[in-house]
Amino acid sequence: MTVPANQPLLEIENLVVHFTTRSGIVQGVRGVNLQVGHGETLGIVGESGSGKSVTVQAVMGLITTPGEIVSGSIRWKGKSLLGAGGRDYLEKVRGKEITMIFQDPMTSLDPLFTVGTQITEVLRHHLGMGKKQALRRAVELLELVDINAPERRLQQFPHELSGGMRQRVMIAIALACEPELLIADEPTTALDVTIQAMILELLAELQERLKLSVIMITHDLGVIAQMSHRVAVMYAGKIVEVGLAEDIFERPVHPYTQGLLRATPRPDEVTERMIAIEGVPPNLISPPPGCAFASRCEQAGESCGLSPSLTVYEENRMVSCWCASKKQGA
Amino acid sequence: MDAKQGAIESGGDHGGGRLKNLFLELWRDKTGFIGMAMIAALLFMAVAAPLIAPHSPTAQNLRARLKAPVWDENGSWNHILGTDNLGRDVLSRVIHGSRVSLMVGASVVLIAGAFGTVLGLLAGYRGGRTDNFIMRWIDTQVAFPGLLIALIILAVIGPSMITVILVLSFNGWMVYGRMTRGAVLSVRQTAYVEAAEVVGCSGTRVVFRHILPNLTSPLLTLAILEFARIVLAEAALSFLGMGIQPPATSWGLDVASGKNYLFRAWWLVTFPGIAISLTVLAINLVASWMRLVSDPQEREKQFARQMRARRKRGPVVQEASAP
Amino acid sequence: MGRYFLKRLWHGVIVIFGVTVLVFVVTRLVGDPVKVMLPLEATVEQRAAFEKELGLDQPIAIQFVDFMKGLSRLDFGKSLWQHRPAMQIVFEKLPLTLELALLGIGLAFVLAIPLGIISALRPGGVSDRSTVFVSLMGLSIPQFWLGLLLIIVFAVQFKWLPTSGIDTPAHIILPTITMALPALARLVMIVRSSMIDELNQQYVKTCFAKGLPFYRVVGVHALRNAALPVVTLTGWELIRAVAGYSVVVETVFAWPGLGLTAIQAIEREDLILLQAIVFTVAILVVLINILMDVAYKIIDPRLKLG
Amino acid sequence: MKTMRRIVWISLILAAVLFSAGLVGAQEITIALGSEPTTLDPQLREDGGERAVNDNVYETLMARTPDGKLKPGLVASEPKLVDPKIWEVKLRSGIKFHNGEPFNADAVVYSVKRIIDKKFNSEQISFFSTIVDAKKVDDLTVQIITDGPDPILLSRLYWMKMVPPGYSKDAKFAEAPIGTGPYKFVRWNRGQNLVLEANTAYWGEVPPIKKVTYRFVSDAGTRLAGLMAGEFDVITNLLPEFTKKVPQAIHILGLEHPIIILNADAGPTKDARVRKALNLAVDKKALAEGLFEGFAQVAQGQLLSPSFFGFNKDVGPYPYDPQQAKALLKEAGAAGASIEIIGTAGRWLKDREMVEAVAGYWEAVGLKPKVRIFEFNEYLNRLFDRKTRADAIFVVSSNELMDADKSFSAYYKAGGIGSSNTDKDLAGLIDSARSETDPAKRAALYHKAVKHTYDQAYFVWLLNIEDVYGVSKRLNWPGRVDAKMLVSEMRTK
Repeated sequence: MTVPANQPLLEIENLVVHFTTRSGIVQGVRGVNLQVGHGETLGIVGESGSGKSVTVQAVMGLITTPGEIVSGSIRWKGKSLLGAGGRDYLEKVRGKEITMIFQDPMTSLDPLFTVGTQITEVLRHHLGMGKKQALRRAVELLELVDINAPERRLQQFPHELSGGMRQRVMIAIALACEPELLIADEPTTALDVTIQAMILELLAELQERLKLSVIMITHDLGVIAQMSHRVAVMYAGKIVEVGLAEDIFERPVHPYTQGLLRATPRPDEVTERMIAIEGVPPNLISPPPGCAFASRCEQAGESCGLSPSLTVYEENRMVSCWCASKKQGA
Repeated sequence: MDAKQGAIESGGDHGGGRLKNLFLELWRDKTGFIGMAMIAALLFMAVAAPLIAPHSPTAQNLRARLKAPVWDENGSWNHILGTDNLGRDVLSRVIHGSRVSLMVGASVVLIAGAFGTVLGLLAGYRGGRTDNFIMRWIDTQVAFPGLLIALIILAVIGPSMITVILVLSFNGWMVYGRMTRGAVLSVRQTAYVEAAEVVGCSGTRVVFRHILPNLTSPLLTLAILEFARIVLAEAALSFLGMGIQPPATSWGLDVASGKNYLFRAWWLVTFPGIAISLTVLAINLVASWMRLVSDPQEREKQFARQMRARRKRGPVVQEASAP
Repeated sequence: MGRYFLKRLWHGVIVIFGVTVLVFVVTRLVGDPVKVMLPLEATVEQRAAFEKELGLDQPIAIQFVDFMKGLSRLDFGKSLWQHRPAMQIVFEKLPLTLELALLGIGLAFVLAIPLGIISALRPGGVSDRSTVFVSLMGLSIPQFWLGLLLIIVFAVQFKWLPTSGIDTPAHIILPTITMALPALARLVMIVRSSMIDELNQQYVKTCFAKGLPFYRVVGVHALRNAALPVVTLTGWELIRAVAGYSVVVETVFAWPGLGLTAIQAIEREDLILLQAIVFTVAILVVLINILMDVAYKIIDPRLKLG
Repeated sequence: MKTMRRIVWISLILAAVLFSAGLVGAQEITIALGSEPTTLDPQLREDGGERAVNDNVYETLMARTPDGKLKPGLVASEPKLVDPKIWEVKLRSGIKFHNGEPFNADAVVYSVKRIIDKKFNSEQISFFSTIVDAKKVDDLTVQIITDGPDPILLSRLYWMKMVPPGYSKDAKFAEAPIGTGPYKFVRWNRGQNLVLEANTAYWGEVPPIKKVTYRFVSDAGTRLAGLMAGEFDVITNLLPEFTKKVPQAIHILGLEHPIIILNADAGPTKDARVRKALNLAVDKKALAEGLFEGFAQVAQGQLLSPSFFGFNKDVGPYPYDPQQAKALLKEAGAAGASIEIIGTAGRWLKDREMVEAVAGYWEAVGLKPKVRIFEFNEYLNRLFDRKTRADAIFVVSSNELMDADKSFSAYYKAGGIGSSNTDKDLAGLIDSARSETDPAKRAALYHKAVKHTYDQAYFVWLLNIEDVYGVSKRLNWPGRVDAKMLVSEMRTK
């Protein structure tokens, strides 16, 4: 199904996801709007618990009890992935057109199946490949992700590989059916720095070569800077600012984004002590009315009592903050 | 749920709050509560048997033999659950029988469970010669006829409840051993066990702090299954004259001696049988509750499912495709 | 792999030899067969003469030597109770017990997997609660009560099936069900509890993310990871069924298997028949154990076999 | 028209089938036994299962009528005592074994020698311990020599089965029996069934039932289910509770006597008043009516049934008189005495229940009974323990020879295998009775022994249990006192 060039690949509108817990309903995601275009890498950054993982898991239909998608829509190539019709469509595209890699490579692979099986089963299910053909493709995939001696690797089990190699296998699985969107949910958090750099470099190169759209979830601004074209900053279940990566890093508009950048060491600038953002992210069981960041925001005013919505601040930049829009207005 | 309540909840437990918290937890999970209440009732019944039993379990009256329960046409309120082959009151015998059955069931599960689990852990964790030795010991003992062991212990100690407990424990630990060893072998390879060792935990610490805790659910389940089997096994031994001696009685013994009356007096077997089933059910409810409490992730999922089931009548909510 | 088998078989031989000798010593110490065989009123002299004839009055050492000679030729001598070679009795009875055990436990295993999985998919749901409840009832019901109930309903009331005996294939249906139900109840509980654990694992989420069909994720990936405790319990049920714990089923259905014979041999203190039975059962137990370890290896390649 | 023809056809076929089934059915019966024979050698084992089958295949020199009276079997006339130690037996002529071997003096001599031979090690030896030899006089006359005067030799000859000299040496003898009886052996599928068929060349009246199949079902409930499902025609050891569920319940006073042996030499039971009290305390009628649903009779204060030789009509049961029991106990200063009573479970019919019931009655008169139910082997140790005798031992004695000598020498006589008294003159009475050849004098001696034991209350006499059989509607069989299931006495309606 060919998609008109300007229509985004993935559209998420007013997505709301709640978690029923003993101590009350946790509003993990409180109305997220996102788009991902062709061949574009969108970085989603935010402290842990900001709802970034939940959003992408909602896309992949991995939200299970106690979580549930309360409202909102997720469309892939214009067609909804939610609701009765959506489920069958999701099952067709999931793992084929949209794929995902997870944070902890140690537990993401099935310990009792060989690497070969875990790659070929995707190929045989989605593309109906024969056994030999799938194995040949699997070897290509392992070479694609820079794994040495791929034939031997196919017979090995996950416990025989290092963390980095297992993540590469995950990537190989994700790329098996030449997906159009790869979602990476904090792919390098569990790895040490050297491996992290190699994996990111690999992802960037693959994204370039395969004209792949990528959603990179992370809490590490360094990873975002290195990888993404556009960046969305999430806070307390909402997107507070989205824009081109360079712009965001040069001129952060939303106070939270500014605080984040101030709190992150920058190799190219020598700054005195880093300034942490005071206070703690709000309890999402009963989120404060209005702007969630108000309690920690220096520029907070009375208008912050009303909850701001994501409005266009300038070309390619949207912000969800009254003070910011006033500044732009003034 | 106002915010304050939320805060206490997430504020973590501290001292006195722990017990209150546990009870609160129990109250919220109805099945666990029912299970605990049933067990409390059973224990009370066992302890206060002489007080609450309408008749003495050994008072016999051959004339009033094999009377049907009260709801039968010739039943009487004097013997609510009817009388047995010697005219003794079935209800009183079930109440008194709880003592032996609960005692034997619990102690055998504990002894056999502990012994088997420790050896299983040792075999699985140490591997090599220890594993071989313990596994061969298990094979030998499984092949050895249980009844013969019973005869030996009987010859030494003579028939009593202790004999039954020893015999059943001696014949019953192997399954725990095997189950634990199997589980330890697979867990042995996981990262966190290697990590614990690297950090320098001593062998026993690794085994008991790291490996044992996540064996709880299969072991707990196994303990429940074994409890039911043991209570019935006690019957076979006692009926053959190796276990408890009159006037003491047990559920299993009543089931066994009621066996031949199945066609004539169905209630002799049925009521002790029901007592055994209820006990097993109660223990299972509590055990599954304990498993929930010890596994927060599962607990939340369970709670959410209940809430959604209740809200099913409310606005239909789209549910994700995964289970 | 071959070397491992040899080692296990060698261990098996030790176990079998160990059990046989153990039983020999114990029965000679505890048992006094003559007492049980002669009618109550037989006089002391008659008992002494009878004992001399059977060679039971000789010192244990000599009896042990004869026993060892016999063992080498797999000849345990004549059963005291049935007056014919003990091994002949065992070979006559063993297939019946094996048939019942394999069918019964096999049926339980085959039914337990789907039931356990369905329960594990909706823990706390209606189907889960009812399965758990029925299973708990199933394993608390005494087997003889279950057996007689089946006979009354299907053989006496409806006359669809024979009450007891082994004449036609139809004869095995009710005993198999009676053998299977308690084992099924136990297996369902274990399948359920370990499947619940596995379905919470991260790799299950990955499988769904890979877009694999539901039956493959649950039935292949999760089930294989959950299989270890299930194999253990199945093996244990099979051993118990073979090692003579199936006496109740064999008694109620007049199924002339090894279980009933073993108990009668002990009651009649037929030491020779008992030796033969224990020897055969030991071989079976060792074989089942080896099969179980092999099954472990197949399921979980990480296991380094001892 | 066509339908009419079809209906006629169908009814014809149906009639034929029913008729043949009926015919065949009528002539074929199935008997369910509690245990499978271990061997079919009639002289080797003491095995109920084997006896049930071989009673129809083999015959004995003497026989008994259904109500227990001795009558000539294979003998032409009742054997005569030609010398205190020699009995002369005249045989019937023209009798053959199933395989054609002739039944004559040689066969009898061979059979006698075979069973008393120490090498043969027969478990029935205790029935024939007095016989030392047998000699052939002529083709139809045999002399049997005993080690001393043996008044109950005739009963012993009623128990000894005659075997074919030739074929009995064959290895297959224990698997495929050959006798002279009304039924011939057909086949034995071990664990499954055993089939006999009528012996058309039988010397006596050829039995009406053509074929009998024996099935082996150890569980009482399953035997009953089989009878109710119409699979069996006769089931043995029917529990008293099931009698209401069966088409016909045949019950007849049997050989089994549950009794409690009291220790007359030590412990609280040393005092005769205590022993009497123990008898008076037990309501034996309630036991018979309640526990056995009326299928048992109160024992007559002696270890004998009315049809046994030596039965003393003048001695009746101790009445049920708890008050007198209490008085006697107080008088003997044993009001709250603790009495240990040893019993078994699952060995004899309702053994455990009887012990618990008796203990209940003793408790009701103020005693403290200590019930010890033992596994059978453990129980036997205590029964045969000569040194320390328990206060009270429950035992069920069954006397196949239906003569006082067997049970009295085991339980009444001091030094007997299960006796708990050292009463010299009682022992003297029993010994002299054994060597007394005149039946009248011998009976008188036993009567004295019975009276003496009754007065001393060496035992608590309980019941005489009836043998109860479940029988299908179509079978007619009155049952026998000696518990033998002779198929030749069975008729199908």
